[in-house]
Order: sequence, then C-alpha cells, then structure tokens
Amino acid sequence: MSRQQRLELLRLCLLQRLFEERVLALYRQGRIVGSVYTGRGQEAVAAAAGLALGPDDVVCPLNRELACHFARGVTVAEAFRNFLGRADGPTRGRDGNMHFGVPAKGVFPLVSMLGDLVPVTVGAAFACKRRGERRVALTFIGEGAFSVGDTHEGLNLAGVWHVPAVFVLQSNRYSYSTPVERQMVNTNLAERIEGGWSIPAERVDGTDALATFAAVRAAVERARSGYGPQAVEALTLRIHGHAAHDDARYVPAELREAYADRDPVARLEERLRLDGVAADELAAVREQAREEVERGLREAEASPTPDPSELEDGVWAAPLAPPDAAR
Amino acid sequence: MSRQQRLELLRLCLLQRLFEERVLALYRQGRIVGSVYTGRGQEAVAAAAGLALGPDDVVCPLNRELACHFARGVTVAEAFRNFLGRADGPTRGRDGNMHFGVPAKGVFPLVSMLGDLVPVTVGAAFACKRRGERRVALTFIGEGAFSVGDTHEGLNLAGVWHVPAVFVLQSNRYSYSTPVERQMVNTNLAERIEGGWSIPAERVDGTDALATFAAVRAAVERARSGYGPQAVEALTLRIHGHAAHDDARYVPAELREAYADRDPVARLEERLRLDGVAADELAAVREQAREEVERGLREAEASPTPDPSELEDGVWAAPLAPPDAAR
Amino acid sequence: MPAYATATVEITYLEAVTQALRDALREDERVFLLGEDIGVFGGAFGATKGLLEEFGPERVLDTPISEEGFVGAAIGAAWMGERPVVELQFADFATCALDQLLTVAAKTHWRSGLALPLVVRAPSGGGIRGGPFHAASPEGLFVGQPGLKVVCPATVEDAYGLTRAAIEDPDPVLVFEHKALYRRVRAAAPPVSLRTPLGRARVAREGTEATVVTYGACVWTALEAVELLGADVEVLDLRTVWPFDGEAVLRSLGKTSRVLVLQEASRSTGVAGLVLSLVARLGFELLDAPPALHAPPDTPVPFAPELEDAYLPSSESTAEELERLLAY
Amino acid sequence: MPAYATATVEITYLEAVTQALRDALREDERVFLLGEDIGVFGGAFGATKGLLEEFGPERVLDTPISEEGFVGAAIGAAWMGERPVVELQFADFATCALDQLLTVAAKTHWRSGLALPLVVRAPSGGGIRGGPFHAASPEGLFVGQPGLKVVCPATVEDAYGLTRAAIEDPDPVLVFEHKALYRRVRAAAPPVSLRTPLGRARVAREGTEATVVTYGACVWTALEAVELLGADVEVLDLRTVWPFDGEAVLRSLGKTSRVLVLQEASRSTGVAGLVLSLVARLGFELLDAPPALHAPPDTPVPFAPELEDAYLPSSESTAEELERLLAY
Ligand SMILES: Cc1ncc(C[n+]2csc(CCOP(=O)(O)OP(=O)(O)O)c2C)c(N)n1
Ligand SMILES: Cc1ncc(C[n+]2csc(CCOP(=O)(O)OP(=O)(O)O)c2C)c(N)n1
Ligand SMILES: [Mg+2]
Ligand SMILES: [Mg+2]
Repeated sequence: MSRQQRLELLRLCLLQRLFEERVLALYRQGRIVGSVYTGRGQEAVAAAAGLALGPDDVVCPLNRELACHFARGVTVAEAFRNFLGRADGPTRGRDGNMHFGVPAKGVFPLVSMLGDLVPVTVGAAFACKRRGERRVALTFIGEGAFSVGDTHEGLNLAGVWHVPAVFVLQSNRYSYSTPVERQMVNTNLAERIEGGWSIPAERVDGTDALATFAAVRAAVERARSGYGPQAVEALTLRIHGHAAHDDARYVPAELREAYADRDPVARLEERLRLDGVAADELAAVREQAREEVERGLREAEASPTPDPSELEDGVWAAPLAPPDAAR
Repeated sequence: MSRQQRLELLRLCLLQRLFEERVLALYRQGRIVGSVYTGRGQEAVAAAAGLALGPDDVVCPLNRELACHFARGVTVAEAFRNFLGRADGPTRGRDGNMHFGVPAKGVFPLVSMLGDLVPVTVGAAFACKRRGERRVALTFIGEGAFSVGDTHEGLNLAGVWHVPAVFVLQSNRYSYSTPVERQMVNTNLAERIEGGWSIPAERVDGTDALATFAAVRAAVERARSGYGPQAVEALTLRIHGHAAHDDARYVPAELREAYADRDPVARLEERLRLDGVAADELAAVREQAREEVERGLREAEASPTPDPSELEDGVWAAPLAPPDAAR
Repeated sequence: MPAYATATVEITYLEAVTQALRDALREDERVFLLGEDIGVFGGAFGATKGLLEEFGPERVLDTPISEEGFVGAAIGAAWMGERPVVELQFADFATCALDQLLTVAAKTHWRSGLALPLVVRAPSGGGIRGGPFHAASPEGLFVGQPGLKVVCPATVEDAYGLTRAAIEDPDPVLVFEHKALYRRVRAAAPPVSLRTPLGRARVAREGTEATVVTYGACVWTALEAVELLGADVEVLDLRTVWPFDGEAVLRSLGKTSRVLVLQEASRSTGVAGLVLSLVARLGFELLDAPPALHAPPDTPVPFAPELEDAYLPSSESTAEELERLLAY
Repeated sequence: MPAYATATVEITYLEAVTQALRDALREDERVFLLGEDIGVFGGAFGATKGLLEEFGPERVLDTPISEEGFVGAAIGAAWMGERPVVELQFADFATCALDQLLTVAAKTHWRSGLALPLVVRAPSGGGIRGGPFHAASPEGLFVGQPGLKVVCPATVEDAYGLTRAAIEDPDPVLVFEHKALYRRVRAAAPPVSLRTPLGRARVAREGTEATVVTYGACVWTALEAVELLGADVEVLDLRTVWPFDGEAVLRSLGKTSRVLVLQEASRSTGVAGLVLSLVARLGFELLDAPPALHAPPDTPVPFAPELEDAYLPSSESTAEELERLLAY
C-alpha cells in the first residue's frame, strides 16, 4: 500500500470522524432533526472498504460507513445536504441522515430494513458476472443484521451463483442495546460464513486501518478474478450509542476500557508517524479534512430547502395518470 | 428399541405407504382434486420422528410426513377426510391434501410457506421451557427449505434461547425439480447446523428406520433434558415426483438406481425378518395396515361434504360485527 | 400543539401503554413480551421501561433482529396457550414480519380451529422527522385480512383499554401506537379494569352537520379542525380499523348526511378505501354530498420538516376540507 | 365453461405469456428470468417451458427457495441496468417477498431517482382447487403502494401485451397471471409488436345500462353474466389495477350511471375499495343507484369444490347482482 494510499486512508477516516462530530454538534443545537447514526470507532473499516474498490465497482453502505461514501466520490456537501434535508441533496430532502446513496457514483441508497441489501448486492454482482465485466459489488453486514433471514438468503445465492460479491462483516459487538452474545451463540462470523456458505472469510482487527484495507483489497481482487464471493469480518466496538439519543450506558465499563486505546483514527496517525510521515504533514491532513468538512457544511447550509409542491414527483420513473384526480 | 416398538415403526411406515398409494389411485381416478404430495422413500423418517416423541410433545410435520401424524394419533379417516375435503375433516374441507394438522393431538396445521414453521416450533419449545414442562417441539426442514430466511431466523432463536426444539432435516436431494447442488454449495446440513448455530446435529441414513429412530429419540431426550436444541439430518432420495403431476424425469437414472434397493419399508421388513420376526407376523402387520387404510377411506367417503353456508364461520375465534353488513 | 390537559395525576399515552403491559404481566402468567431492545433498553420509545426489572428476562425478552423469527415464535407460544406480546421497533418493519402474520397467524383459526392469541405492538406514524422508514402508517397492509384484528389507539384511555383487550382477545391483534401521541397526549390514569371493546368506534365529539371518520393521531387533528371551523361536526374515532365498526359509521352518517374520511396513511392505503366503499354502497341514500377523503398523497413519508408538514393532514387543511364538504 | 374461440392458429393465455418472455429474451440482452423450477422443469405451470433450452442457464435461472433473496437479487440486477423477470411459483408467496418489493423496489426511485426496471410474474387466482395457499389473489397487498405498478391480464392479447410492456417499463411491475385462464382462454397469436399500455383500462363490452368494473378472470365472468342477463351492460377491464385508470371508470359511469365492481379477491382486499372510493367521491353526481360490489367473502380461498364454487363469483351470481343494480 503506497504512502499516498495510506494518507488517503487517513484522510477518509478523518473526514468521517470530523463530519460526524460536526453532525452531532448540529444535532445538539437542534439544527439537524430526526435520528443521527454515526460510526465512531469504525471509520477504518468504512474507509478501507471504500478505498479497496475499483472505480467501476459498486457498493451498498449502511449507517456507519460514511467514509465509504467519500471514498466513492460522494462529497461532504452532498452528505450534509441529506442530513439537513435540502432540495439539492441526494434524496432531495425526502430522506435524512445516512439513509441515502448516490447511484451515479455507484452507491446504492441505503434502506433501513436490515438484510435487504445483501441480496441486492448479490444481484448487482450477478449482473456484472453475466455481462463478463470485471466489476465487484460490496456491502456491509452488522453482526445484528446477520440474524436477518435476508442476509442468509443472500449469502446462499452468492455462493450458488458464484458471483463477485464482497461482504464486510461489521462485528462491533452491539446491535442497538443488544450484545452479540444475545444475538447469536457462535459469534465467529468469519468461521460461520466459510463453513456454512463456503465463502472464504478472513477476520481482521477493524481498528487497524492498514490490516483491514489489506484484507478487503485481497477479497475484492479474488472476487474480481473469478473466485466467487468473499468475506471479511472486521472486529470493532461501537464505542458510542446506537444513535445520538442513546448514551450506551448498557456497554460495560471494562469493554469500553478495552477499546480505549484502539481508536482507529489515532492508531492510523500513530502508525503513519512510525512509518516516517512527518507530524506536520499529518496535522495538515487533519486540517484539510476539517476545512473540507466546514466548507461542505457551508455549501449545504446555503442549499435550498425542498418545495412541497414537488413532493409527488418521481414516485414512478414513468408516471401513470393517477387514479385519483382529486388531489 | 423393543420388538413391539419396531413393529409399531413398521406399521406406521406401512400406513403411510399404503395410504399414499391409495391416495394416488384416487387422484388418478379424479376422486381427489388439487395437488397430492406424498413421501415415498421417506416414510421411515416420518414414522421414526413421530414415534420418538413423548405423549405431551408437539410437532409441525410437513408434506412428506404422514406417518408422523399417525404416530401422534391422527387417524387414517381424518387424513382421508382432508384429502377428500370433507366437512368433518381436520380443516372442514377448507384446505386439502397434507395441508392440515390436528391441534388437539399436538400437531400444528401445516402451512405451505416453507420456513414459517421453524420459528413456530421454536416458540412452542420456548413456551414449554418457560413453564418448566419437560416437553419437546419438533419440526422437519427440507434441504430446499433450508434456503429460506425464516429457517435461519428460527435456528438462531432456538440457539440463543436454548429451547427444547428438535429439527429433523429431510435431505432428499430435491426441491421440486431443483437438485441440492443448485440449492446450496455446502450440502452437509448437519455440519452447517452444528458449526453455524451450535446445535448438535447427527447425520443418518433416512432409509434405515431403526437408525433414524435411534438418532431422533436421542435428540429428543437431549432436548427434553435441558441440552437445548438438537438436529438430525436424514439422508434420503425423493424417489417420486414433487407432487402427483410430476414424473421427476429430471432425476438422473443413476441416482434412482442408487436408491433402488433402499426402500425404507422393504429394508425395515427385511431387518425385522433378520431379527427373528416371523414372515406371517410381518404379513399380518401389512395386512392390518391395508385394512386400516381401506376402513379409514370408507369412513371418510361416508363423511358429509362441507356446507357453503358455513364458509365464514371461524375466520376469527371471537368474531366482530363485520364492517360490511351487505353480505 | 395544544396540551390536552395538565393536572398532575395524569399519565401520557406512552405511560398508558407501559401500564397496560405491566398490569397484564401482573395479572396473567401467560403474558410475556418479546422484541428488539425492549429489555435492558426499555424499547426504542421506552414503552417497556422498568418491565425487565420487575418481571425478569423470561418474561421480557430481547430478541435478535429477526421479525419473521420472533413473530413466528410468538405464534408458536400462542399455540401452546401463552399470551405473547411482540414489539416491532418501528411499524415500518411490519413488512419484515408480514408473511408470518398473513400466512400463519391470520389463517390458522379458520383452517383448523386453533386460536392464536397474539399481540403485535408497533410504533407508527409521522411527525417526528422519521422519513420513509420510520414514520409509516402501514395498517392498510393488514386491514381487510381475514383472521386479523387491527387497532389504532388515539387516547390515553384506549392506549390502555385497547392494549388490555388485545392481550385478552383470542385472535391475533395488531396494535399500531402513534409515536407522535406518546408524550403529547395526557389524561387521568385509567382504572386497571378498563377494557376498550374491540370493533367499536367512539364518538369523540357529537355533531350534526357532518361526520369525520378517522383514527389514531388524526382524531386530535379532526377535533382541532372542528374547533377552528366552529362548525357542529361529529368526530368518529374508529379505534379498531379492522374489522371496523361499519354500523357506527352509518349511524353517524344517518345523523349528519355528510362524511369526510381523514387518515394519516397515504391516500390509497390505510382504511379509507373500505370506509368509503361502505359509505357509497350502504349509505348512498343518506348522503347529501359526495363523501370526501383527506389524506397524504401517494408517496412515502418524507423526512424534511417542510415536506413532512405539508404531507401530513393538519387541523388547518382538515378544516378547509370540512368547509368544502359543508358548502356542498 | 364456454371456449372463447377454437380456430387452429390460436394460442392460449399461457402460450402468450411464454411467447412474451421468449420475444423479450430474443430482443433484449438485458432480459433474464429467475425463479424456482423455471429452468429444467419450465415452471410449475409451464410458463417458461423451452426457454432454458433456447437461452441457457445464464438467462433462465433456477433459484434456491428464497423469495426475498431472489427478488432482492433482481433489484440489484435492475440497479445495474438489467431487466430481470422474476417468477413466483404461486402468487400466494408474494407475502414472502413483500419486504423487498415495498421497501426497496417501491421506494428507491422516489428517494433517489434510481429506476428499478423489474418484473415479478405470479400465477394467481382460484378455480383449480388450490386452497388457502395456492389460489389467492393477493394483488391488494400492492395496490395503492407508491412506486409499484400492478397488472392483471385477462386476455391472450394482454397476457402478451402487458407482459412485454411491463418488461420495457422502467418501474417495478407485478404481473398477476390467472391460473384458471392459462389453458382456458385462446385467441390469435398477437404480433411481436403488441404492447398493452400500462394504466389504461379496456372496454371489453360496450353498454349503456350499467358498468361492471373488473379485471383478471372476472372479466370473462362479467361477459358471461351480461349474456345471461341479456342487458346492455358495459364491461370495463381495468387491466392495470394500480395505478388504475380512474378516468375510464368515471367516463363509463358517466354513460351508464350504474356501477358494479366485480373481483375475485376477498371483498375487503383487492382493488374494489379504491374503485368504490373513487366512484363515491368523484362520480357521486353521475350515480343513479348505489354502487355495488360483488366479491368473495372475507375468508381465505377454500379447497373443497363445494366451497370454492360457492366462494368464487360466478356468471350466475354476477347476473343476479347486476339485476339488482338495474332494478334500483
Ligand atoms: C429488519 C430491521 N429490524 C429492525 C431494525 C431497527 N434497527 C436499526 S439498526 C439496528 C441494530 C443493528 O445492529 P447491527 O446490525 O449490529 O449494526 P450496528 O448498528 O451495530 O452497526 C436495529 C435493530 C431495522 N433497521 N431493520
Ligand atoms: C416460501 C415458499 N416458496 C415456494 C414454495 C413452493 N414449494 C412447495 S414445496 C417446494 C420444494 C420444497 O423442497 P424441500 O424443502 O427440499 O422439501 P421436499 O419437497 O423435498 O420434501 C417448493 C419450492 C413454498 N411452499 N414456499
Ligand atoms: Mg453491531
Ligand atoms: Mg428436498
């Protein structure tokens, strides 16, 4: 992994970290409404997976993978516009927070119902395979979402069709307030995916950005080269609440402490320092990220709010005369 | 397994075999309408599982487990009444073929949607556990139904809740016209259930009635004794079509031949002969079964057909004034 | 948003739900609760707060994420004579449990006489900036389905009384609670004995000039609209939306000869179609004006405040519809 | 059961479906089929017979049993610009794929402008002794849902024309084929160029005394009923049941002043509620008599011939309803 790639990885992690910190501040000020989901402690997984993909690959990120959007070319302003519900945002204010995607950039719009995007990813990968394109489709699966039937149906189809799909398991130990031990008996998802669906799966420390990148990149290249579906299980801790309203007091102190020194962003900065990147260069990356976030926020705040008269546009791609003229 | 038990096992296998042969004859004569599903080649699994249960245990049989109904005390006449759509049958003519159950005898009414009954079975087992009753709930899962999300959600709940549920996997190599190899990559369901959901699972030859009984009985007793959910995978071949309309020409000749000498009923008779049961005693069991089937059919044919004026009875257990007086 | 009362002995709609669950758990050993994050966390909206502590993990179960799975499990427990009460974290996720509800819960009694006493509670509705996946009113998916019952409490009394009645009912009952009412509506704590009969509408306001047939949060919208308008309009709270109280609708129509159906579900879903079908077929001669419908457009629920506020029926927009109806 | 024609160059409704799939596969590389047992076996009803042989396993896929899974996969393929056509083995199993359809297929274009050209074909309806799980008419679960389109072909022409139009449409379209029509209805093979416009009803029979609004197999029931009665009744075949052709309904009502809605779906499901709601609200002044509904009772579809025959609307029972309507 080149020096430049590693700096890009850091930049992406910082963008998510600083963006989310900004969003939480806005939320507390009441300037962002609804729910706010963030991925603190999982930025490295999101960034690594996004960076591991090729330009023509496609991805279905979830709630905690903002850096993956950025890696695909989604801008800070686009993301803020979705949180702020602006007319020129990815969902035109129709949806909020992380519930968006930018199809033009190969990013499928997140739906809330967990599990749904696993079969969707498999179908996208099938299309690429069918057309002989060397493209890969990637999605994320939280350990909680691993309990959903759609997840299993999708993994099974991926294996049977032998498609170039990559599954990144986000094992962050919690599903809202539910610890992984109450979610399942065997918590080793990599082992289960390999044993159950014959999908090669590697387990990595998701707070180690470089290791995670190496694992996902290898999985992506195996998928691209015709070796069928691949999986990577990234181990992290959701060190904050499920969403902004949740203080996660149900997470035992010992567990928090165990992860206290495993902040993926700090670890990556430290690692780059060890690898000889000068402190001021690192500071510059951080500063540039902060500026990019602030600039994006200003742009988004300058964006217009949506016009209710357009609410019914685009329900259908090819609208039919509505049955009910009396609107 | 006592001599008497082994004869009972034979009787149950024969009842299913002869009942189904009779049903197919009636179907060809147009005296039974709709679809007809039979379990030829799997009678031993159905009979063994039914016989392995205790008097207070409950079960959710599927399409190919008629002998399991009989083992629970469902009568031949009751079953025929369902196939014939009679007013005094288990579904009062509202449903047909194997789509029935007899709740009073601990048998849940089969629904067609595959996978649905796995969570239902887990919930029944949970209720028994919660009340401290030493009862077990058992259901069957075809290898095709193993692809359904509900199956996985149910297996996961069984493990997490550690309930006294027993899952009998009917690995008969086909799902309608679809061979197991196109249904999944890793076809070893016992291994997958044990590895994936930490549910102890044993693989048996489902055409060997005594071995299957021993395996299911042991699983039932482990579940009853508080060791949590258990599984048995019974290997068979669906040697006939999916239903009466299907000649199963898609099953390769070699495969048929491989099972030609593995008729579970013939094997059980042969085994009992080897164990010293006199030929005429075996013949008597068969003859009694034939008579029981014929008697049951006569009873069922004497039953009244349903009265359309009662069609709307029992939609709800506690009916409410229908919104729509104009019926 | 007016507060509907302020005395101190009062409880909120949400507290009424919690109290109904607590009283049912106390009175009937067969009752237990299951759903995502309802134990340690007390539920996404706090409806089960304190119940794990009082009743323990065998009666208040945190489930894995598997709506089909735990609704199916509740059906299995009901088969064994238990009285399971499921919480869906959001009503929107009803689509994820729909097969178990329509295939097994709804059809089993008719097919085999086996009653399945099962309750599924679901926080529904908009007004909290939930967007397309956290603000839906999906009751229409279940309205009209043989074997199911669907209730939508609008008041503190019915939040308690319908929940208790649903738990005691032998059929599968879906309870769509309204998120926007959870903390907004308050009233005196109902007596432990209160039961709201299923299938019976309630006249929320007597009137003679027209009838608003509605349910859920829209009951309050209708009452506000009538105040705004200062007209003598009757407000009928269906309470049970399936099978709904057609007699009450026709009785009120007989009095007023004009009807407006008001719902929060998008206009081609919900219960409006069946109510208007009934009115047209059986109330035709009672009508002095075409029956009217006021409901959101046929789109998902939008997130942005500007959009959601325009999308949801307001007391003002409802008053306008009523004015038009009365002017006919 | 009268045969509707007998010449030899004719094809059945089922053959029209197969031909539509074959022609779409031939003309458009992006089209592929997936579903249970559609390859080697040619589908439970034979709708895809011969297509595996002609187009190979990459374009005619036998899937594992996972309705949510393969409908979701079809959505993913549509995202990538393919034109997947899913077969559900029975329409009843729509409940098993409903979440993918309502959550992902229906809402994605409105949320993000991404079109998902996806077709889901499903053999629906009764008359073949299928019972509660193999004879349902579940279109009502999708009728009214923003972002979906739902069609129910009644004729050979529309079995071909609606299927072709659905595959070429940029939106998710559900095609509910009627099992009882598969081999019963025959007509001249439609030209390869035939497309039935989505959203447009068809006057199946001109008339002046009353209008029967119907779709699917009931179109034939209505035509037979009108013959029996010998009255001058118009029969309107909706063809697309969502979003349906409200204008055509009102146009016909303007001519006849009397309307009967006839459907095979149980009376509180299907499309009847929305049609009658429309008629009551927008056609009120056109009506000389209360609009009527003829549909099965609110129960699942029964198995026994005595029950199913009583359950399903017949030409006789429909004629009686019409007589009552005309006598008003
Ligand atoms: C089918 C479904 N059920 C419930 C929810 C509500 N919900 C949203 S996120 C969440 C927890 C998800 O846990 P996990 O998959 O581990 O992802 P994480 O939040 O840890 O990133 C739940 C229960 C949902 N979105 N979808
Ligand atoms: C959810 C669902 N999809 C499709 C069907 C139609 N169907 C009925 S049986 C069957 C094959 C089942 O195969 P398997 O589970 O192996 O059981 P077997 O028939 O071999 O006993 C199919 C596809 C169904 N009943 N349920
Ligand atoms: Mg998690
Ligand atoms: Mg099988």
